[in-house]
Amino acid sequence: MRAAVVSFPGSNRERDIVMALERASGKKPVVVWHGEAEIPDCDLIVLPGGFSYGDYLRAGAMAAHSPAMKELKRKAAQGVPVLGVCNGFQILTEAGLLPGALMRNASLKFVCRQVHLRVEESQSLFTNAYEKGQVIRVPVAHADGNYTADPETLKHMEDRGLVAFRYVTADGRTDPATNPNGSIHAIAGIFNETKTVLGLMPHPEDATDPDAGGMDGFGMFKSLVDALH
Amino acid sequence: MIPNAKITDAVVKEHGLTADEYALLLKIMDREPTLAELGIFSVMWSEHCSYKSSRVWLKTFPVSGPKVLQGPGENAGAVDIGDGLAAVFKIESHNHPSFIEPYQGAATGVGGILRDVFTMGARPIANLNALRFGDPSHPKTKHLVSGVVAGIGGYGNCIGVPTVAGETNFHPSYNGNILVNAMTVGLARADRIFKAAARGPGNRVLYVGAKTGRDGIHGATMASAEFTEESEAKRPTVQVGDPFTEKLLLEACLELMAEDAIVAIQDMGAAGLTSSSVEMAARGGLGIELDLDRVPVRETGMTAYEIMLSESQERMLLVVKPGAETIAERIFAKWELDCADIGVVTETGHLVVSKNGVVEIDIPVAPLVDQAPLYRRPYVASPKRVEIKAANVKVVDPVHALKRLMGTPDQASKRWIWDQYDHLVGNDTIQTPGGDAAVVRVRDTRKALAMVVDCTPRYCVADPKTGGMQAVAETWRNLTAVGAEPIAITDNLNFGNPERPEIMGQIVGCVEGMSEACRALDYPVISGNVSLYNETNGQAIMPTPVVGGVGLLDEYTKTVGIGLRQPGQALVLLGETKGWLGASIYLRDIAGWEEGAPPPVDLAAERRNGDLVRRLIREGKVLACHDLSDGGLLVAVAEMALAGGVGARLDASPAGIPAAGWWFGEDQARYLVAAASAEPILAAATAAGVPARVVGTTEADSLTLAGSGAISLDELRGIHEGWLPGYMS
Amino acid sequence: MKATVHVTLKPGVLDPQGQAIGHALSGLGFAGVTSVRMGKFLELDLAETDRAKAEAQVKAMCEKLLANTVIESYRVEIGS
Amino acid sequence: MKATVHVTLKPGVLDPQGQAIGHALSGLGFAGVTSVRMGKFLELDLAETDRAKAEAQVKAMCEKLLANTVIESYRVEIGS
Ligand SMILES: Nc1ncnc2c1ncn2[C@@H]1O[C@H](COP(=O)(O)OP(=O)(O)O)[C@@H](O)[C@H]1O
Ligand SMILES: [Mg+2]
Repeated sequence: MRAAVVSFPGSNRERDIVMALERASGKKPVVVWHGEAEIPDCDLIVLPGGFSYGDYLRAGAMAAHSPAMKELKRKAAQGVPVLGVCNGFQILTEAGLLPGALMRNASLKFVCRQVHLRVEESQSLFTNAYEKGQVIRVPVAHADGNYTADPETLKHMEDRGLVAFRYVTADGRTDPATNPNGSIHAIAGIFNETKTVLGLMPHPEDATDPDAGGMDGFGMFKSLVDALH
Repeated sequence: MIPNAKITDAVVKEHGLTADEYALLLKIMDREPTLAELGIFSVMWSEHCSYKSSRVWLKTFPVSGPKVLQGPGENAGAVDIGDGLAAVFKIESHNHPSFIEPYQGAATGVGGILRDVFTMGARPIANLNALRFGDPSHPKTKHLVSGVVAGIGGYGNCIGVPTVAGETNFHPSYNGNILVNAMTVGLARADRIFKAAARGPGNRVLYVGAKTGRDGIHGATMASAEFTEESEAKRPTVQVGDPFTEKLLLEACLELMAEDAIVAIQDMGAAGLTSSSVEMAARGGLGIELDLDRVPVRETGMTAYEIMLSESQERMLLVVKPGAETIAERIFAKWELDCADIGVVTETGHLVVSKNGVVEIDIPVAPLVDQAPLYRRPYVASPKRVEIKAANVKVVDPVHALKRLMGTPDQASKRWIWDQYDHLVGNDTIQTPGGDAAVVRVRDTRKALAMVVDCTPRYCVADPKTGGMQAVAETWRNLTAVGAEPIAITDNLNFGNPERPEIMGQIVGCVEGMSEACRALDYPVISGNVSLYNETNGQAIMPTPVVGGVGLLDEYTKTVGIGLRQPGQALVLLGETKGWLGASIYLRDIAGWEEGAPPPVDLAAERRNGDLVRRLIREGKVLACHDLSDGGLLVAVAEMALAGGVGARLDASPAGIPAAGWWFGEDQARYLVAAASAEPILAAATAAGVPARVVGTTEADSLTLAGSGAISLDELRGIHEGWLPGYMS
Repeated sequence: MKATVHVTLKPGVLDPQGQAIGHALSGLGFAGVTSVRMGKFLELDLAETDRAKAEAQVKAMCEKLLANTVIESYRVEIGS
Repeated sequence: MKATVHVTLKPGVLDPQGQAIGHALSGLGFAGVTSVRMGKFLELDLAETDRAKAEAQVKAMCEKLLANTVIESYRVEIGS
C-alpha cells in the first residue's frame, strides 16, 4: 500500500500517522506539502492531526482551500480512498467531502484521554479487520470534535450504515458520561456515501505500538493494507 | 544623536533604577542617556535580566559533570545522553503576566521556554509545568486555574509538543502571586548545539518570525517589581501568544539549522530585541549595529524605545555566515514568516541603533553587561522550628484520615488539568501524567528520558536548607522510581522581595540545600530561572525553588509505573521510617497545624536507597514503584491502588512507631515497591544496607488496614477524582 | 473601505459556547438570562472603494471561507 | 428584551486569528484586504424589561465574564 500524507502549516501528528502506516504496510508514506498542486500516485491519501493554521477561524477551514486539497478532491472523486484523522476530519468536513460539521467540544475544553469506540461497520476498507460491534480503546486529543449534522443527514447516515465509530463505555454502551465532546449520536467517525472517505476524531495511529498506547488502533491500518495491499 | 528627552529623577525612578545605579550609568555613558538608552539600561539591569540579587548565590551551584555539554549561561542547558544526542532543557517562570492575564500569561510562558530550547538546535519533545495557586476559596483562584490551564494547553497542544507532567498546589500565600513555571525538554545532536555568541564582524544580523508590536513593553521590569493593588489596575499591555506562528518558527529554525548558515541565534524573550542583541554582542565581545527602520512592525509610529523594548512573541535574532542570508530568506519564505536583515556585527564593542537615519542608541556593551549591579543583599536565616514528636499529634482513624486527605486540594487528582493537555502527541509518551515521572522515548533509539518537576514549599518555609535539599532529592527519587538514571536539573527560584533580609535568608538557605544535594547526588544544575518580588502588599509567597529533573533510561521497556495491577503481590517498603510528622500534610490537613521542622534529608541514604531501587527495576524484580512523599505510606499505597485498579491488605503499624507517624509520616528516601515475591528484594536490601520491610499484599478492589478498617477503591476514586472537577464546575 | 461581518449559528444548531456562557452567567448571579448565542464578528479593511463591489467581494469571502454555511449564516455590512 | 454585545481586541493587541485570516484570504485570491480583526458577537435574551436596567446588567456581565477587559473592549446594544 502506497500512502500519501498531506501536511499543512500547523499539522503536528503527521509523524504519528506516518509511523503507523509504515508499521502496517512496511512502506514509508510520502509526505506532501499543502502548497503542492500534485499528489503522487498512491492507494491512500491521509490528512493528519494537528492544528492546521492554528485552528484559527474554524478548525480545518483554511486548510480546506489549499492547492493540495483541490488535487485531493479530484482524486477522491476518482475513488482514491481518503482518511482524515482529527484535524484531518475537520478539514474533510470543511472541504465538503464529508457531511456535517465539528463544533467546539460541549465542555469548551480541549480533551486528551483514552476513550472506547464501538466499531459500527466492519464492511469497509478502513474497518474490515474489526468485528462489527467490537470495542476498541484509543485516545482523543481535540478541542473541536463535537460532531453535528442536520436531522435528515443524520437519519440518512444511520440508515445507510455510514457511522463508522461511536463513543461508548468499556462494555460497549453509549452513555453521555463517556462522550468526550458532546457529539450528536455519540458519533466519533463517519464515512462518505461510497465508504471511500473516512473521517474520525480519535487517534488510532496513537494505538499501534504495544509499548505506547496499545494495539487497538492497528486494525484500521491492517484493514487498509489488506484492502489496498 | 537625537536631542535629549528630559531625563528627570522621576523618569529614572519610573525605570526602576536607583540613584546609585543611575550614577553608574552616567559613568559608563559619560553623558546623559537618551530615553531609549535609559530604557535599555533599565531592562538590562532589572532583576529579571541581570539576576542582581541572586547571581552571587547562583554561582555556588555545581554546574559541571561528565555528561554536561552546556551549563547555565546559554538559552538552555544540555547533557549528553549517548548515541550522539543531547537532552536540552530549561524551566522559566511567567508568574506576574499569568496573574494579570492567566490565559495569555501562561500561554506565552510556554512559548518562551519552547523558544529557549529550540534556539539551541533542539526539537522540543515534552513540556512540564509547575503551578501554585492561592486558597481555593479565594475569589480569584478558580478564574486563575481555569485560565492558566487553558493557556498552557492552548499553546502546547497547538504547537504539538506533549505536556507530560507537572505539579499543582494551593496555598493562601499565593493568593496575590500565583506561580506558573514552564519547562521544556528537547533533543539535539550533541555536535550541533547552537549558541548565542555573535562572531565575525561584518556578518549580517537577521530578524525572523512575527512582527513587532507594542506588546508587553516593560514586561521585564514588571517581573522585577513588587505588586501593589495599583499596578494591577494599571494593566500593562500584555503579550498575546500565537502558537501557530511559533510552530512555523520552530520548523523554519530547525530547517535552517540543518544548513551550514548560522553563526549565532538567540530568541527574543524578556526585553526582546534589547536583550537578544546585547547578549549576542556581549558573549562575542563584539558590537552590533541595528537599523530599526528595517524591523518588521505591525503598528505605525513605533519609536526606537518601543521597538527595542517590545516583548512581542515568536521572534528570533540570528547572525548568519557571509552569503547565508539567501538561504535564510528562502526557508523563512517557505514558512511564510518575516525575515529581515536589520544590522551587522561590528568590532566597535558598541550597540549602535538608528531610526530614521538618526543614531538613537550608542552604548558600550561590555560595561552594560559586566558592570550590571550585583548585590550581596543582607540576609537573616529563618528561625529554626521545633521538632514535633509523632506521639504528640492528634490520633485519627487512619482510614478516615486517608479519605479526607485524598480529597484535599493538594492531594486530589489533577486529571482535570492534564486531560486538557495533549500529553500523547508524538506517540512517544511511555509514562503519562499521574505517575512519579513522565517517560518519553528518544526517537530512533531504545532510550527514553524521564522528567519531573517538584518542590515542597512547606518544607522550604520551615527550613530553607532542608527544603532546598528535599526539592532536589524528591526529583531524583521520582526519576529513580521509574527506573531512570538522574542526569541533571534545571531550577526556578520563586521567592518574595530579596530586599527583605528574611526573604534573602530563604533564598540563601534554599540554594545552599540545593547545591549540597546536587553535589551529593552527582546531579548538576544546567539551567534555571529566578523570579523574585513575588509578594503583594508585603505578603510574600512561600519560598518555592522548583526543581525540574531529567533522567535517562537505556531501554524504555524497562520502566515501571506506580499502578498495582495484580492481586497477590508483595508490597515492600524500602528506606527507614521513623514517623516524622513535622511540616507534614497530615499535620496540616488533619491536625490543622502548619508547624514543625521538616523531615531531615540524609543524602547518603538517598543515594544508597535510590541506587538499589533503580537496580531492582532494571533487573526486572519490581513490578510497580512509587516514592513516598506528601502524605507518606498510606497515601502512596492509595495512589498506587487507584492507578492500577488493584487494592491491598496492609499489616498493622509496627510497635514503636505511633500509628499516625507510620501511616502518614514523611520520612525521606523511601520507596514502596510491588514484587511477585518479597525475598529477592529483602535480600538485595540487606546486602545494600537499605532498611526494608514487607508492609502488605496486593488484593482486588479495596484497601484494608489490619485492625482498623477498609475502603473500596470505588469510594476512594470518587474522593480522589472528585475534588478538582467539582471545584471547577 | 471598511466592512463588518457577523457570523452566527443557524437557528436550530445547538450552540455549546452560548449555552456554557448562559450557565456561567447564572452561576455568577445574573438571573433572567433566558438564552445566549455566540457568534463571530470580523472587521475588514478593503482597498476596494466601490460599495457594491466591496459587498459582493466580502460575500464571496464569506461563502468561501469566513462562514461554514452548513451550520452558520452571515451578514455583511459595508461601512465607510 | 434582547441585547447584543460586540467584544473586540483593544487596538494594538496582537490578533493572530485576524492575521491568519487575512493571509488566507489573499491566498484565495481576494486581493486588497489590508487588515482583518476578529472579535466575538453575543446575542442575549433577558427577562428584564427596563432598557436602562438591562443595559447596566449586560455591562456588568461584560466586565465580569463576557469580555477580558485586560485585552478586549466591548460594546453593548439593547434591542427590543
Ligand atoms: N499541572 C500539571 N500538569 C500535568 N500533570 C500534573 C500537573 N499537576 C500534577 N500533575 C501530575 O499529577 C501527578 C501527581 O503529582 P504530585 O502529587 O506532584 O506527584 P508527587 O507526589 O510524585 O510529587 C504527577 O504525575 C504529575 O505529573
Ligand atoms: Mg513522586
